[in-house]
Amino acid sequence: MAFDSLAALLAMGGHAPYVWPAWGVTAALLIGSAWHARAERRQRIRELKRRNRRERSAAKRDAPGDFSEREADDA
Amino acid sequence: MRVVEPRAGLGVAIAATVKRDLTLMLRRRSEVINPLVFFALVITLFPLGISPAPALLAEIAPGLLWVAALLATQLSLDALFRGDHDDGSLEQLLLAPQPLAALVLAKVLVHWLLTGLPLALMAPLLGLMLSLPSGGYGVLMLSLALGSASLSLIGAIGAALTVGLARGGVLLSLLVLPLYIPVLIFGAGAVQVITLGGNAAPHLAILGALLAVALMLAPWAIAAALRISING
Amino acid sequence: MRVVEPRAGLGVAIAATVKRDLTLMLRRRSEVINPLVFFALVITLFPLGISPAPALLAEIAPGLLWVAALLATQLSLDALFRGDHDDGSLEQLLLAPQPLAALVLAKVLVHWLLTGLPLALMAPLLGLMLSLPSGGYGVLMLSLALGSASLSLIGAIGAALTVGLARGGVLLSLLVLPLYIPVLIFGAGAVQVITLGGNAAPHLAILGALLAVALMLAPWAIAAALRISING
Amino acid sequence: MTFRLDARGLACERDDRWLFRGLDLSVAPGEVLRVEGPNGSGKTTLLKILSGQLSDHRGELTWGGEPMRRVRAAFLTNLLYMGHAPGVKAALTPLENLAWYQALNGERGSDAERLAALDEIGLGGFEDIPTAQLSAGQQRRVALARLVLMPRPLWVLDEPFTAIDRQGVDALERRIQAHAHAGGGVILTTHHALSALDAQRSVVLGHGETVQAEPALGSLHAGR
Amino acid sequence: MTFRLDARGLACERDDRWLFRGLDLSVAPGEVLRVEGPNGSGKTTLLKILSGQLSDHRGELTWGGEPMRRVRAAFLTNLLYMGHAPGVKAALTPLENLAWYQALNGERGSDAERLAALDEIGLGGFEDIPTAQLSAGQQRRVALARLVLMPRPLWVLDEPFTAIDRQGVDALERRIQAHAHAGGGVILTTHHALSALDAQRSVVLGHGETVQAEPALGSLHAGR
Amino acid sequence: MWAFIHKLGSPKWFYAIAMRLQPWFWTAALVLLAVGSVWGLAFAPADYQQGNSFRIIYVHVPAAILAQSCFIALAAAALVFLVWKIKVADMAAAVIAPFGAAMTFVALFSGSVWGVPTWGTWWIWDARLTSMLIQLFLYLGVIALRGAFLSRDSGARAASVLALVGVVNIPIIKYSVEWWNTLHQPATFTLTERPAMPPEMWLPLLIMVLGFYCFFIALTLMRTCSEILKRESAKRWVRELADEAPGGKR
Ligand code: HEM
Ligand SMILES: Nc1ncnc2c1ncn2[C@@H]1O[C@H](COP(=O)(O)OP(=O)(O)OP(=O)(O)O)[C@@H](O)[C@H]1O
Ligand SMILES: Nc1ncnc2c1ncn2[C@@H]1O[C@H](COP(=O)(O)OP(=O)(O)OP(=O)(O)O)[C@@H](O)[C@H]1O
Ligand SMILES: [Mg+2]
Ligand SMILES: [Mg+2]
Repeated sequence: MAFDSLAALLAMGGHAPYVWPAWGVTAALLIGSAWHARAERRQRIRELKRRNRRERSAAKRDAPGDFSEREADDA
Repeated sequence: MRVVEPRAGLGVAIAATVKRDLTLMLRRRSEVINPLVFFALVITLFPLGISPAPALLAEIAPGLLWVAALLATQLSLDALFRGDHDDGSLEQLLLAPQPLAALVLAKVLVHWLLTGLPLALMAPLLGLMLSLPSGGYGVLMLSLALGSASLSLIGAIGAALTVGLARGGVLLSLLVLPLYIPVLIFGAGAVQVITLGGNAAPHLAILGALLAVALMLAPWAIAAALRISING
Repeated sequence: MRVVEPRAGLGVAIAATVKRDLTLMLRRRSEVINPLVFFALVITLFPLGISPAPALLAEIAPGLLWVAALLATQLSLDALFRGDHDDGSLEQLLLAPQPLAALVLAKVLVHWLLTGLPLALMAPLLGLMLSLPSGGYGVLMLSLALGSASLSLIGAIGAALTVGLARGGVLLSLLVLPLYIPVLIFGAGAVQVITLGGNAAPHLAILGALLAVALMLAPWAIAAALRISING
Repeated sequence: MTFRLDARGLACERDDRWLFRGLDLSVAPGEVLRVEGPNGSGKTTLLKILSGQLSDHRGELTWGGEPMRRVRAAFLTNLLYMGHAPGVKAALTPLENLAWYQALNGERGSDAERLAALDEIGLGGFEDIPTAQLSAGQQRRVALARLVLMPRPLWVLDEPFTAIDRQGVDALERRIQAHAHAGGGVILTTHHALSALDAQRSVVLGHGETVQAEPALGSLHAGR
Repeated sequence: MTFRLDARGLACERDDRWLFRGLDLSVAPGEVLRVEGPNGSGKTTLLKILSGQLSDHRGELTWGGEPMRRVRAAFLTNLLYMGHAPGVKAALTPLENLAWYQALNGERGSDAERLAALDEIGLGGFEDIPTAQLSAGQQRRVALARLVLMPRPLWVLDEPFTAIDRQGVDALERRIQAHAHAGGGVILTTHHALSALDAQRSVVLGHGETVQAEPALGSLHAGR
Repeated sequence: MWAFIHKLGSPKWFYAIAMRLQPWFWTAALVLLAVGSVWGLAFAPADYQQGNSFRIIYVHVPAAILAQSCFIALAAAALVFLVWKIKVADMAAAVIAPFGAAMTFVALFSGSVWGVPTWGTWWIWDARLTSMLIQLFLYLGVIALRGAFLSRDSGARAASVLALVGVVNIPIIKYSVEWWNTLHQPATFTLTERPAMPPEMWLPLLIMVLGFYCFFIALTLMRTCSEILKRESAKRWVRELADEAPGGKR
């Protein structure tokens, strides 16, 4: 440990106004992008589920059968 | 079918025009940041072309910042009416039963909100990079905010005059830059005075007066210019 | 009806394209003068915004001249393919049986002939106004002539990429200005070195090398960019 | 009060050649006036003059008997003009485009209203797609939706059938017919052979100096 | 050697909707193929794919039996494409416009030749006026003059009759017919009812997923 | 090898592999960043000259290195997309560009904050700083160009061309900027001349750099998968997958 106390750590030997903003912005951007990626993924899944539900009910209404015949070329 | 009487609705028309232009600009978010990036880029070019020495840069910083902001505003103006002209909606704007000057003012307002104001807010950062002496930052922002409104108004006249021409871009600069000179002199002057320790209030007052004049006269000039451009 | 065999005729096609673009530009003579006037106006703005002191101006003159010339070239580039795109002749150019890169090179050549070259020829006059030390004038012209050819080539890539977009103007600057920086540094450097009594030959040699690289790579990039723009 | 657009002694010159000269015409409620003539005969020019967009012409225009210059605002409130360019913003959706047009007219309107208009013009389901991504004919339909949405007595339509498919043309003809029956007035140009639209009057513009007028089914109003 | 354009299994998707799928078609000498369908059904898209301008599609194109990618230059030498935009420079005169088109093809041509073509397309006397000052229909005629001037076997025409007056339409139909009789091939779209043009085959594009093909007068070549 | 690349190019395969790899990278990133941060902030000794402001190095240098790597990755993805038309490469490019821009920004920001205690100024026109700034502009250009097209396919290809042109230019820019700076005056400050660091200073730095890389890879994999879900939403495998996927219930 290079510091005696938590207070000393926070003070950074007088360089707190430089060290903490630099670390803070970095952390904020990293955490922000990770959080955004997670939210984006959930959003995608949610959209897909909603779409599946919608097309199933539409298919039920129109004619029996599965959704989508547009799987022409998977993979 | 009976004749329709002119109805008031000017407020609705202005609000809708503001909303439409905001939507259009924000839908392509890049449209909004582009002038800002251009501003930053031009400011970057100067140290590269001139010299990276901080003392020299500090001396010429107010002028460089103002010239760059002016060019950024001016370039973004070319698009103000061009899109509307090309797809025929300018024709429809002119055929609207509302006073054209008011509608046009709404368009200019949106332009300033999304160009001049952000430029003013961003200028301190670039001032920092040019080692602008501290103390000048507030005046820099204020002068740019006031000045860029005049620039938008004056520039819109030029944009209106050149909208019918295939390649307005450079011609527009030509028409408009001379009119920008008073704004430039008092705007850059204000920043210079304050960094030298003087009082910038008179300069700012003149900038305000220029804006008031522009606000009164420019909308009519813009409307007239549009009528002329469409006529050809 | 029999199938037509591809015929040579590349020379004819290039010559005709050069002739067509020259005619188009010269028919609107203002198109040719506009970049020049923009150049002059920007150079005039600096003394107004910065300071009229000759010693200061002389020091920053090479950088200012080069930055202004660069901006003038760049602004005129937006129109390079836009007209052709809007009226559908770009589509036809792409469907021509000749290699697109060659036709495109012809268009860039015309652009340089009517923008870069005149700018280089006019620069000494403005240098005079900025009290550029004598001795720098030859190198100023030479560096601008060489450099602006690279600028036209690099800028054309950006112009081709943005031609399908409604408001290319400012986006084009964002794409292209960062790529201009090497040319700016060596161009302005050449003039600066010579005014400080040094030898500008290495700088000019590098400008030449940059031009050679641009000549080799840019036409393909431009052609590819056009294909993409037309596609969407 | 009903409307009435009159033109007296209209003349317009291009390249030292008269497109038309001494042209008199009028449009009153219930009338459909078709401007005919081969390419380059001056139809677009005439429509622009009649809608007050061009001023380099001779002759007099009146609206409800009063000179156009004095009643311009009133005239514009009653006019719906559609030119060669559809006046539709490519980056906005059809709904947004229509909202702006209504607002220009001082109305707020409602999305339901606009949706109904789009449905009627055959764009149901496309109301939320940026117009740039619609086909040539669909883009023009967005502009045509104004005919449904905005109640203006006088329509001036320059080639309204451009790029519209066959059913669309029929529907549009019927719409124009209905507008006239309801007491509206229409001036239009088109190179299409019209089927559903009967009883229209015509002005025929010729090449060069001559201006002939021939009644199609109505009475002769335009001539030298 | 004669030409032959084949497309096999063409499919194109827009906004998660198939414009067409599994489309097979071919054009050989003497054939006129008309692409039909309502607004937004994908006619322009199909024409751009067939002329090699769009690449975001499935399926295979061949020219004279060889894959398009390999014989692109040869194909372009044989193609004359006219899109929605006429491709005419407004600041140049009709003569200058045509001269450039010939040169793009590697030919020098002569003014006499170009004048004759303009005369034939109904623009005699306008050859020296900047195209910007011509009417909508006249501007399109400048582009159409290429049909007369440049001997290319395969024509791809997207709404060639737009803005053209009635005589013009007739003349153009006859020209297309003659081209086919002389052994050329034509692919075209139009919403006009054609009179002079007989024996054409059709591809009908429908809304959404279905692709039907119906023979108009010739034999059935296109279909799923 | 070839076959493998092509398989990887198919969205379905890429998705499967990426989703399998992803948790490992996230874990590695989390551990490395946590260890590196604590070590760097609290345990590494202070610099004898700069004192504790030196601790900025542990975010500054990883961000600077990653910012440059991202551009190379971006250009590589662009090349793969343009030449082999592999869509997954473009989806990766679309998510790499914003992250690269963010890292460039972090490097610039932490560097200029660091400059105040060490150099007494926020910014100087030093060669390395300047070329970093220009790199930020190049990133912004690629992002803006992609966004400016209405059609996704055209935007993708245009951005790819620009990324390639940019990567050709980056060495030229670096070289010219260095030339330019030495031309006028000797650099007042240098980044490179510093006494050799003791291991307890550079070890946490190494850990942080690795942590940043793992984070970058994990993020790119995850966001590319989301992009696949968006662009391939019509495919059956995507829909079946959505039915099975946990979460997103709201
Ligand atoms: C805005 C300002 C700054 C920018 C843009 C910047 C940029 C960079 C870049 C691009 C690197 C190279 C990373 C690599 O590829 O190895 C770097 C490394 C480094 N920077 Fe900075 N820097 C800035 C300010 C500073 C300051 C103020 C200091 C401290 C005095 C500093 C210290 C270092 C150190 C120690 C390294 C690693 C050693 C090396 O690779 O040379 N930087 N910086
Ligand atoms: N650039 C584009 N981006 C996305 N979708 C597009 C684009 N252009 C066209 N579309 C879509 O493709 C469909 C077909 O368009 P296309 O222009 O091929 O139709 P068309 O048959 O030529 O119609 P028209 O008769 O109106 O000319 C349209 O419904 C439109 O929604
Ligand atoms: N801007 C202009 N400047 C000079 N002359 C023009 C201009 N626009 C049109 N003209 C001339 O006016 C004549 C009439 O043009 P106009 O556009 O009115 O024809 P039109 O009847 O609408 O033809 P079309 O059926 O082709 O649309 C044309 O022959 C043209 O030469
Ligand atoms: Mg017309
Ligand atoms: Mg079409």
